[in-house]
Amino acid sequence: MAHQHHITPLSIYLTIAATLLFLSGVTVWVSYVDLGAMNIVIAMLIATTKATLVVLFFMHLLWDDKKLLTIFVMSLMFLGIFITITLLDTEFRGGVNPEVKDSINKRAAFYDSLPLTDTHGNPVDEHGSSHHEEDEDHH
Amino acid sequence: MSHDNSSPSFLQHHFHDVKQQYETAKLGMWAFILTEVLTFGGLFVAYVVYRSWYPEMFINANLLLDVNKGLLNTVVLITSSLTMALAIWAIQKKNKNLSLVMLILTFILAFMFLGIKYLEYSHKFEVGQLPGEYYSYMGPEIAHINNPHIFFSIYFMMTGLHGLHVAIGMGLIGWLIYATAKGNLHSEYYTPMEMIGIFWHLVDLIWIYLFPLFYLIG
Amino acid sequence: MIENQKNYLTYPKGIMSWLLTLDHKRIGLMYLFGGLAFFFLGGLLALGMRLELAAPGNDFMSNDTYNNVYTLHGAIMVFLFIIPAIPGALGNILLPLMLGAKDVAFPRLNLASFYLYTLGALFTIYTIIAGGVDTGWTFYTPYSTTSTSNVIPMTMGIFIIGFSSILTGLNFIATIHKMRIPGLTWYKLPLFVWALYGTSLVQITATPVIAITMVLLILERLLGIGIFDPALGGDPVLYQHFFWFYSHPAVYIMILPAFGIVSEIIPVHSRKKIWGYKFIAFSTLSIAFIGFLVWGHHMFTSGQSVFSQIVFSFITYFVGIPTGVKIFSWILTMYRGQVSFTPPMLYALSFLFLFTIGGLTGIFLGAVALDIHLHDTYFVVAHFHYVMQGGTIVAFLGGLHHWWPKSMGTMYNQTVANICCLGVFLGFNGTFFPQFLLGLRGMPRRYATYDPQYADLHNYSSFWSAILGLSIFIAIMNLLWSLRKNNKLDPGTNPWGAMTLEWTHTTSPPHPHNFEEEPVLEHGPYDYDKVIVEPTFKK
Amino acid sequence: MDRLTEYLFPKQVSTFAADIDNLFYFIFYSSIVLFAIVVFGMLYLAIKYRFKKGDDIRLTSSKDHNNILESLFFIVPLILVSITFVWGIRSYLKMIIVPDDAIEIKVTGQSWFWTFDYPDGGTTLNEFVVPSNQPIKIILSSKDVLHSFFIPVMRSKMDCLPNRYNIMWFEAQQEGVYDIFCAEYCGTGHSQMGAKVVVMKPAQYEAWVAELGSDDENIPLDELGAKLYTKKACNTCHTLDGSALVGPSYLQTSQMWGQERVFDDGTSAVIDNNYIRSSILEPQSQIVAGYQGVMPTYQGLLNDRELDALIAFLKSLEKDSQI
Repeated sequence: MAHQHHITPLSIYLTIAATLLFLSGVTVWVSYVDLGAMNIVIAMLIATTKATLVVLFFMHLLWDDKKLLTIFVMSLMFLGIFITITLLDTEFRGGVNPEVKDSINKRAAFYDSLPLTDTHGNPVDEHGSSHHEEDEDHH
Repeated sequence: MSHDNSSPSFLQHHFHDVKQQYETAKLGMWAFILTEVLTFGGLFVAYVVYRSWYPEMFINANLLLDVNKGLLNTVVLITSSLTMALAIWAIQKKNKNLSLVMLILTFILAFMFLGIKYLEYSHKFEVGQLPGEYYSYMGPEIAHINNPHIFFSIYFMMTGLHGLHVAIGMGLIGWLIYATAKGNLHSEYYTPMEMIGIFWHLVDLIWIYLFPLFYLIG
Repeated sequence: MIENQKNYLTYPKGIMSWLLTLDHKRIGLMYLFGGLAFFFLGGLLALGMRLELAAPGNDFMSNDTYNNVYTLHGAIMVFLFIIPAIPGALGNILLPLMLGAKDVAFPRLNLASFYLYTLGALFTIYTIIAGGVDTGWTFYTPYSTTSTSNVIPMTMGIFIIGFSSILTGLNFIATIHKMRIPGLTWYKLPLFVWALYGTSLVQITATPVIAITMVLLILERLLGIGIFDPALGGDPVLYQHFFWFYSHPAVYIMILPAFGIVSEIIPVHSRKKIWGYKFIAFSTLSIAFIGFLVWGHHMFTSGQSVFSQIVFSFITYFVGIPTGVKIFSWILTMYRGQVSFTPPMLYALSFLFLFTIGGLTGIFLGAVALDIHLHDTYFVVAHFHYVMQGGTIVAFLGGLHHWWPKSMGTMYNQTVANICCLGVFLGFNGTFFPQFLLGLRGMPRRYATYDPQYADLHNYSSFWSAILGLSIFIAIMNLLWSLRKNNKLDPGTNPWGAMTLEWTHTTSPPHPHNFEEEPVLEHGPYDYDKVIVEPTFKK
Repeated sequence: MDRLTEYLFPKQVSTFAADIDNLFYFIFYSSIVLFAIVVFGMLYLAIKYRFKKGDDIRLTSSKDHNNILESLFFIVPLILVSITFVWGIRSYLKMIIVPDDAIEIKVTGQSWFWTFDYPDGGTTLNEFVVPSNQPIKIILSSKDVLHSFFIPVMRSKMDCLPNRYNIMWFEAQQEGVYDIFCAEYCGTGHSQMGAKVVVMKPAQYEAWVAELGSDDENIPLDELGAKLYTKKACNTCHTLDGSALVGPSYLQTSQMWGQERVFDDGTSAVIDNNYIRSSILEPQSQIVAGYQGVMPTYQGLLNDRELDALIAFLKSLEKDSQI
């Protein structure tokens, strides 16, 4: 019976939660600053920092058997493999014959029969006035 | 290894001791977390591929989402992660009542999360921002963009699968409340609470990525 | 003696004690008989196909019927027989015994896994009754999103069986890590356990992806989500990435346990320490890992980027090398041993012959330029049958013959078993070798009718398939016939003189709790150079 | 070697066919050597060390490794697969880099026939006419599901995707008529989705292109119809002998001329010129009971005279069958 669990101090839980909330605020704020391609990188960096905190402290992996951390890292590695290798195809199409890169029809056919709507989803006619009718069934 | 003569009631017959049972459960749980990550992984791949193909479409469709509700849900979910962690901390400290309070709080927060999601969803259903062929929203800000229904397909699938996990988590937390109240879980044996806790933090973890990926595209 | 002996087959009694059992051996047996039933069904479908293909025209079935038959043959064999058969049946029965454990880590999960398998099987049966499904087991979009056949029930079934597979996998991983008896360190594990470990890793990492892919496919049909359907802006090649990210590693879910079985049979029946234990163990893991990086070689003509083609072709060859090392190790195991030509050994030798052909023909398909000619022809059909049937199923039959006395406590007629093994070997080569030639000459696969120039080879293939089918049928009937009354072996039987825990420390059939006392490890699994274990065989 | 090639492979017609066959032989002979080592090694060891009746069960050798042998297992296959890989990629690059002077022909797969659009505007169905000794660039696409355009004699194959193009090319070196197959499963008519590639001398090809679409003016209607019946791939789904394939047989329709035909929605119509015309141009509007409505529209693929010709041909069948 002599098997002791590590008990995380309360202060750690509270600090981590506060940091997570703070970082959530930061990520929203940063998204309104236009940094071009860096926006997504920063958003992902913040998300990954948050995720790391959750995994190490809330999910206790910092103190647990390192085997468990290995399993978790493995899941990320396989996900990484899946994403990377799929992108090797989708990003590099048309490298030799450019014709094969893009789709032929840019827009799915069902859009042709969709009426323009206002911001409430109600159909508008050419002059921009909305009809307040029941939503049409498009099928 | 000798068998414990006074083996506790929660020790299953095929284990030597409590330590072995605990470590086995934890290993199994993490293997399950791995499968969860890869289940969501498939959808992440779809997201990455389509976002890199149609960045314009993603940016324009993203503007139709409600950042405030998304942020509110982030706060709710992080708080519920904290209360879940505190429930375990409390039971480790032999404080059953505090643990119960924390579990109930977690349950309520989970319910709030789903409530906010419901408000978001019902608004989108009303205006026709639906997944796939059911998409019909052609408002002025999006009408010139090709195939926004793909964004909404991925959005609904990912948040829907995540919401399903929240709902399952609520069921499990409900069971924890019952088991703790009955005294089946206590400072000597709270493995189920720890396992469900790990599951619940995973739900939080996935939302941490979903939030910026859908609501905060530049 | 026999009457006093409690064993898992007879104790406890009653149908409910089977249906609600948490005993891994009983669950394994239920898996075995479920799997064999589907093997029979899939086999009948295969013979139906060969009958249709014996002559060029629509002589036996219409195009639509043929399309249903080949789809169901593929789906049943892959998802309902080969994937669950070895881990679910033999793995379940043997794993805890080999580890000296009383049960798997999570017995309830194990039962749940079996019932998920049953539920998935019911979906498949429903699909058959409702009129079949005609998309091929690969469900390529957009055919699968527009087909009017029962795509949704079948994919639903696969989704559910996927979860069964995941639960088995994570159960085995926890079992192997945590349920070993003291002293049974990683390098003292039987190689079958290593193989199951590799298999389980693949199961838990790859299977979630097929689950989500099937969900996406179902949603594509129901809602038109536009991820895979080109008419809605989706990309059919992306579907193929999703599908093969699972289905290529799934090939290793199917073949790794077969490697494990062969690694058990050869040392035991050669009474010789296995050659290169660590090589075999680690090549299992490296094959499992590399298997995740090569799925795109199923897509060399699909229109993926040239860069992908090159990368996938390159990595594909790295699967070949550890596999080659394994084959040489198995052969060298016999060096200075005492080789007995028992039925399991004959199956293992057939495996070596057939699997080597299967593996070598994979090299042809890995070369992009050559694959473009061979892709989607009968060359591919022959190749994967040499791997799946010549490899996995032959090894499975070998394993079944090897552990039959252990798990059932009876001995089959060994002469009949040897003749059947020969029949399987000849019938198999007769059926599938001509298909390599058909493929080289350009015969595409999935054809119900074909150009008369291919008639001779098809006819030949159909003729031998009858012999193959009959041999497997008699081999299994021979096993079942041994279960007749008054044919019990002495519980102490160890007919092959094996020295893994399941043979040396428990009865045949085993005790309901596996071991009456916790076993104490005395020697490694293949210490034929240190310990003599006399074969015992008494009625 | 040549006789073996003749036995194993279809003819080598394209410029890269010989190279690919040689790659095959390289792997083939290496494999045979490796396979022989495996099988003879296995049989030799199994028989030499067999357990004979009367032998004692004894402790056996503890030999379980040999570093030199094991490094050979790594190095030899590694060398072989490296050669294979490089060869495979080099040949592949030749197969996808299209020469600049290639003629562009659009190939469209549709359930279950092939349409070929030539650069000067002509179109053929299921008959792919190309000049010899001239690179042909093929732009592939599909109108419905996946198909795969496979010409065994050219050692070339590529999937046809809906809504996206794929490219392949070849240069034929020998005149003749060769098979084209669909290699990607596409439903009921998949095994009938064949076509022919006709390789002509360049001069002949020029004449053929010039004539394309203009040779039909002077022949009688029913003969033109008979020609169109195969040329436009009607024969993939409709027989002339009364047996049902994917669609109803022409003979049966011919015999029912002037009678009512029942459709799957319960309605019916009299079989006459107008009915036949609309069932070719709008096949989905009336589906004969007992069949699946899988026929594509021929709108734009047949002109008025050609439609009349097909009708005349169909009507003539009944007469012929009575003789």
